[in-house]
Amino acid sequence: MPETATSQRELTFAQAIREGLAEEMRRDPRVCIFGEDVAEAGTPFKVLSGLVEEFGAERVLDTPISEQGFTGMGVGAAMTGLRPVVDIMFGDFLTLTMDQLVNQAAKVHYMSGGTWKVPMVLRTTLGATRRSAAQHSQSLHAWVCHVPGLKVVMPSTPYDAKGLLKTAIRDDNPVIFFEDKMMYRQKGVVPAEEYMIPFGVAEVKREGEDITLVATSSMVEVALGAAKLLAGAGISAEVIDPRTLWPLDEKTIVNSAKKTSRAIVIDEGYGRFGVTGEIASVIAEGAFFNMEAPVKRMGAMHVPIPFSPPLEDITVPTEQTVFDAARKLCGKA
Amino acid sequence: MPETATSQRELTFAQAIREGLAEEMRRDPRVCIFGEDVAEAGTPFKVLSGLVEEFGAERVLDTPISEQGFTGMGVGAAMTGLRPVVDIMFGDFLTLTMDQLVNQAAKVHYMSGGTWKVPMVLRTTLGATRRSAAQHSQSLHAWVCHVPGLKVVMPSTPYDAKGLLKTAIRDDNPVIFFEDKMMYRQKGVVPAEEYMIPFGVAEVKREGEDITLVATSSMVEVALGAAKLLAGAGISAEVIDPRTLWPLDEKTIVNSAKKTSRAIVIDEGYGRFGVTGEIASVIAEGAFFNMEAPVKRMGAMHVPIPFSPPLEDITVPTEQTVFDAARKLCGKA
Amino acid sequence: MKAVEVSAKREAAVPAELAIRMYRQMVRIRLFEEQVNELYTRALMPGLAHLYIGEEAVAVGICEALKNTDYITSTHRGHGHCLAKGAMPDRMFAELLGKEAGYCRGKGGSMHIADPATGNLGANAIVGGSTGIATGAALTAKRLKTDQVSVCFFGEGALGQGVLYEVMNLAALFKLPVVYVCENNLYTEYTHFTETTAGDILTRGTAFGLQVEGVDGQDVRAVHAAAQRLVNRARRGEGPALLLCNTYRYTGHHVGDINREYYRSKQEEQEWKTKRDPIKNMGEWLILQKIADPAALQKIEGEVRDEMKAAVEFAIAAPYPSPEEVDQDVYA
Amino acid sequence: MKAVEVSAKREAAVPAELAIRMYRQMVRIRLFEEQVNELYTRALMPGLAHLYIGEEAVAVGICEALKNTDYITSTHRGHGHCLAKGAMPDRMFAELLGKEAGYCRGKGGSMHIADPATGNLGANAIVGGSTGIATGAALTAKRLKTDQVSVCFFGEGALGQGVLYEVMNLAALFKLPVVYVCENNLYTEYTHFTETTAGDILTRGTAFGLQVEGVDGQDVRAVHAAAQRLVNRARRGEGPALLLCNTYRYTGHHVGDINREYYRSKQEEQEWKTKRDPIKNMGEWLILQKIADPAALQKIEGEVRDEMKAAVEFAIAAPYPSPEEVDQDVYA
Ligand SMILES: Cc1ncc(C[n+]2csc(CCOP(=O)(O)OP(=O)(O)O)c2C)c(N)n1
Ligand SMILES: Cc1ncc(C[n+]2csc(CCOP(=O)(O)OP(=O)(O)O)c2C)c(N)n1
Ligand SMILES: [Mg+2]
Ligand SMILES: [Mg+2]
Repeated sequence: MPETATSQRELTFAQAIREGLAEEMRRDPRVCIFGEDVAEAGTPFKVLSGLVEEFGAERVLDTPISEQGFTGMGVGAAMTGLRPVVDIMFGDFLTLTMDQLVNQAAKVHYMSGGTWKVPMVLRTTLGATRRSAAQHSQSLHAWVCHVPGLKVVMPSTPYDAKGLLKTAIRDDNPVIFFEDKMMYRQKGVVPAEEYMIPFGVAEVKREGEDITLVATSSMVEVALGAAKLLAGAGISAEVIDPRTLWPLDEKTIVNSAKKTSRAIVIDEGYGRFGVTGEIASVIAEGAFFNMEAPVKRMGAMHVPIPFSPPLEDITVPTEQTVFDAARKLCGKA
Repeated sequence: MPETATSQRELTFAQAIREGLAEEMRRDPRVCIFGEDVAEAGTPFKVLSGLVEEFGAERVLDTPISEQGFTGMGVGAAMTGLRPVVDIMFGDFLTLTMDQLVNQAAKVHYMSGGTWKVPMVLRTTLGATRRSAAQHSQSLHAWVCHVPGLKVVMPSTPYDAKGLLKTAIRDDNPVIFFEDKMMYRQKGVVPAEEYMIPFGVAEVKREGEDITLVATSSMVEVALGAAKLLAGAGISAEVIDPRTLWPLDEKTIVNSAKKTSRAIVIDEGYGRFGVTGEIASVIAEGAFFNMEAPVKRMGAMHVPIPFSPPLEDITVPTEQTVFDAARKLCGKA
Repeated sequence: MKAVEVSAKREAAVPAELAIRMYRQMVRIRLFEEQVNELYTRALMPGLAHLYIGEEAVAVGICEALKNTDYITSTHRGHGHCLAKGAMPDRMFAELLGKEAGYCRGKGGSMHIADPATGNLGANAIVGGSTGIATGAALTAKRLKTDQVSVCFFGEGALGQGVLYEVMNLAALFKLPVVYVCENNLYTEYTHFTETTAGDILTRGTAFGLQVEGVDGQDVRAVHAAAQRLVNRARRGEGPALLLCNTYRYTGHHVGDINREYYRSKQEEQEWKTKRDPIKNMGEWLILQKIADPAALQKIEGEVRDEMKAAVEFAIAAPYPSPEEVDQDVYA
Repeated sequence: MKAVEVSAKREAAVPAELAIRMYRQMVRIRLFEEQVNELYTRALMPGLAHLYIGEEAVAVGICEALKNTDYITSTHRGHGHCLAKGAMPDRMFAELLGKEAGYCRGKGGSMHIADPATGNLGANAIVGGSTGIATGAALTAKRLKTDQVSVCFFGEGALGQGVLYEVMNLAALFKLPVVYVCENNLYTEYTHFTETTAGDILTRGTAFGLQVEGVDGQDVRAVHAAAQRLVNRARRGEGPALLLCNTYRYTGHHVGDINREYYRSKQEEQEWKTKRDPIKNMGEWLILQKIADPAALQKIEGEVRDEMKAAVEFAIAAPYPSPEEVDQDVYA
């Protein structure tokens, strides 16, 4: 990966993650990685290519296909002095790790009266439209957001991915880090100088006056695209990326809604009983007296993700559907 | 169990469930039960006592402590002609069944283009304040509500438990049935005559004018208690029990909010990224122009459930906290 | 990990008709998969696919020991199992292209083909994800006394999934008519199975009370004979079994896995292809046994080519499902 | 399921001091648990508790083979493990009563006692839930070359949890210093283990590449000798092991499980209590070996009684945590 020091340097999302990991592994010998095909193969998405060559098989461990087992191993390793970064290839496989994450990792610190800690990061993916069908396309981050004791990170750019991952690795709590698998090849500016991004600080991606678009991970690009279209239609949209869902920067979100008086929450997880309901409620409560229209929620359609391309494409919010919803909300449709 | 035919007959919550199961097992030889200690022991909560004696070990199967395995077995059995009722002792162990529920049971029908069906019921528990600590006190129903392909049932009385369970067993889809473990000994009227309760139909437990209390499962009693206190304070509260969270009777909930212009959503699951956010959003959107105050959400405190009684008791909404919140919302605090 | 035992003994000759049918079925699978690769390289197929080329003898040898009413569960590498159990290539190709004529109306794709008519409970994209389903199908067969047997196909990678041992234990306790078929093609994606599998595979079956047998997965007659022993045993109510088939995938983990030198050598691939090809070896055996002459085999291959060509054309021409279908069949 | 083998050979005499300490430790566990039952019947303890009475030799024999810095993970039936590893009764009772002076400030309770000072990674209320944690601790020990060994206690019911086999496989592949200790007390709640366990327990370890050994769990010297063999082997870097200890719980699954006839006979309980009591037998051995006379053993029991009485009184008098603590320590 290119290490030339120019702050205008561009890296792909995958390269940014790899660089963040590499920097932390150089800094702290306790940081190690394990998961399926993470070593020589560098994962099927090639996110970790080169790390085993630099850090050796002692710190980059290929595991059997045992998500529950090696996630549990991560919890124990984290409690006793390592700082494991566990790789779960597809977010759909979180189903297999829930006991270790929820009944173990999330509760160890509290149940032990604050004596044991679990400084573990679990990296996994989300996102549809890859033609991978129902068991390889889900965005299940709402589940872990629901559970006290876990932190949840949702980067939307190479810059954020690197800065948030370094923060996650140094955090003393279990952190679930979601990467949009469709974003790995996207490029963005990533300075060579070291930097970190704190949790719980949303980013205003674009300022606006008429409507607030709160978008996460894969949906941030969609929201920015919709904002451009809206500008053309004379609607000024403010786009906010919470970047971490827990902790959640309610203040920035609510203040924006107070200013614009209209809001849409866009998240690639299922629309019901998940992230959009939470953020919409935070807005509806925090900006109640300012809102001129109900908060609109846009998530994945309430169906298992279909394989057939023309069907799959309509299960996820797009620039166009967000644009249409925003115009309607602003009474300009 | 008492079978004397008098429609004023009272049964406990546990007896009502057992009777519903027994009736369905008599009616349909394909219905069978499996889980841990479900046979001779009749489960630790004694919910199933007597069933193995009537229906035999062929239809009431004791399993090893293999939640993932026997839930998967349930999916396959349901696809091929049985109608299994899978028993998961504590809702906290859903963590072990998520892959079978979410990646298999919920998706089989859709992924197979509508050719295979999964008529399976999974019964499990929820609820805290039993002094069982963090791994035996969670209410994780929001997770399954988030997943298309599953139906989610939350009975709050012996009458509803029996009627909804019979409907669940006859449903051709995977149904997750949550029982409040603190409610098993509570009595209620259950007519001896057969009856069923349709999914997606909320019940107005008490009519009121000033505020709507939407409560689920264990929280319905709490809401009714709070409503009594509120009446004493001159506030007329309407209490609504959705009974099933998916399908969700949005109409009844929204219409009540439109009428009262104020609402509190009370659910024993964690308050963030779960049920309260969904229902509050449904109300905020559906009754937007009627609401005089933001919808208030009350759920379990965002902490692992502590063992220590004085701590555990303050993690869950109570009559008093709901009463106080309602008065505040009505500007009478 | 010590090398797994393999029943070395060559199997007795099988009836001519069956032998020919098994040969044809293997050829059908191979040529089907060649078309799939073609569709991928021509960018006509959405997503990826995991080819069964090289492993044909396993699916065919086992499914020929099953009745149409018997059940199978399959994997992400499932085209061979589907065909061997009786699925039609045209509807399979249609599914791979996401067309309405597909077995799942295009909603499932390559990794989720299911077909009640042939007892196919479905391919599964979760490694080990179908082991519970296969076990449950066996429970139904036993409870309803339908005389059916259930076969659970899985790659050796699924040996890493704990649920496999949970259901093996359940099957043994309840004496269920299920045969777990481990297709050890030596690799889980890009890692050799010895790096992910400690102890001994067959002993894992024994430890949970299963009848176990290992067989050369490139010898369709050996696979078939072993399958018959274990399937019939299960049908007689004598309980579940684990059948280990040692085999090899000729191509990449999926159609996009082109450069494989970093995890296995070209020479290893060559040796399997030249010395242990299940179709070539079966063909030579048929000729040796005078069951067929080269021309007859040529003829079979020609017929199959035409069949696959027509099936692909059907699929390419077939329409996509209409958008309204997107939220249909979420609930029964 | 065929009966598990047990190393019949009686173990050589252990040093007098160690023998006495093991005797005392067993007595401490028993009298601790009797106090717990007392607290329950006097309605002074919130919730339930799972008593270790009858199984004392397992925890003591194994923990006496460990260093203070070695790790253990425990279960819902964990009081014996905690005490054997060095926890203090007063803070344990305080935890059982939900008091601030408890090991977990009252937040964990009976099923979650943890204590970094004695290497106790925590009891666990999820059957099999701590197997990953114990394995991870062994990974740390190996990676950081700390020379520590990790012991994972679990009841035979955890043999039903697939995760156990996932981590055994991982431990064998990475040659981790972990010993999995299966406490087979014959029952999982209210079901005999033969109804839930097919095949053979020790073979399950062998199948995943572990060193295995079975031992009479009522003979503390036998348990200790076996533990030393396997713990030292692990410490030498020779890999993980499975130790099966055959034992019995004298009382109910939990303190509320009074009427047990429907799942086991009073006679069975009597036989274990009279013929195979680990404390009684060890006491007789000590006298036979002239290591101690009856008076000395009486003295030990008396001292322990006083210790437990004082510890309970401390716990009863101790204050609850203040309400503000409820949302502290959710995050580090
Ligand atoms: C639970 C789960 N973990 C990981 C994956 C990703 N994955 C798909 S195929 C595969 C390798 C499977 O190897 P094997 O079982 O031997 O089957 P083969 O591909 O060799 O036929 C992996 C790891 C998955 N689909 N499911
Ligand atoms: C995953 C899980 N399933 C079920 C339970 C409920 N449960 C608690 S203890 C127990 C029996 C455990 O038996 P065993 O492992 O033999 O331990 P023992 O009680 O005999 O010491 C069960 C089923 C649980 N705690 N966790
Ligand atoms: Mg393989
Ligand atoms: Mg036991």
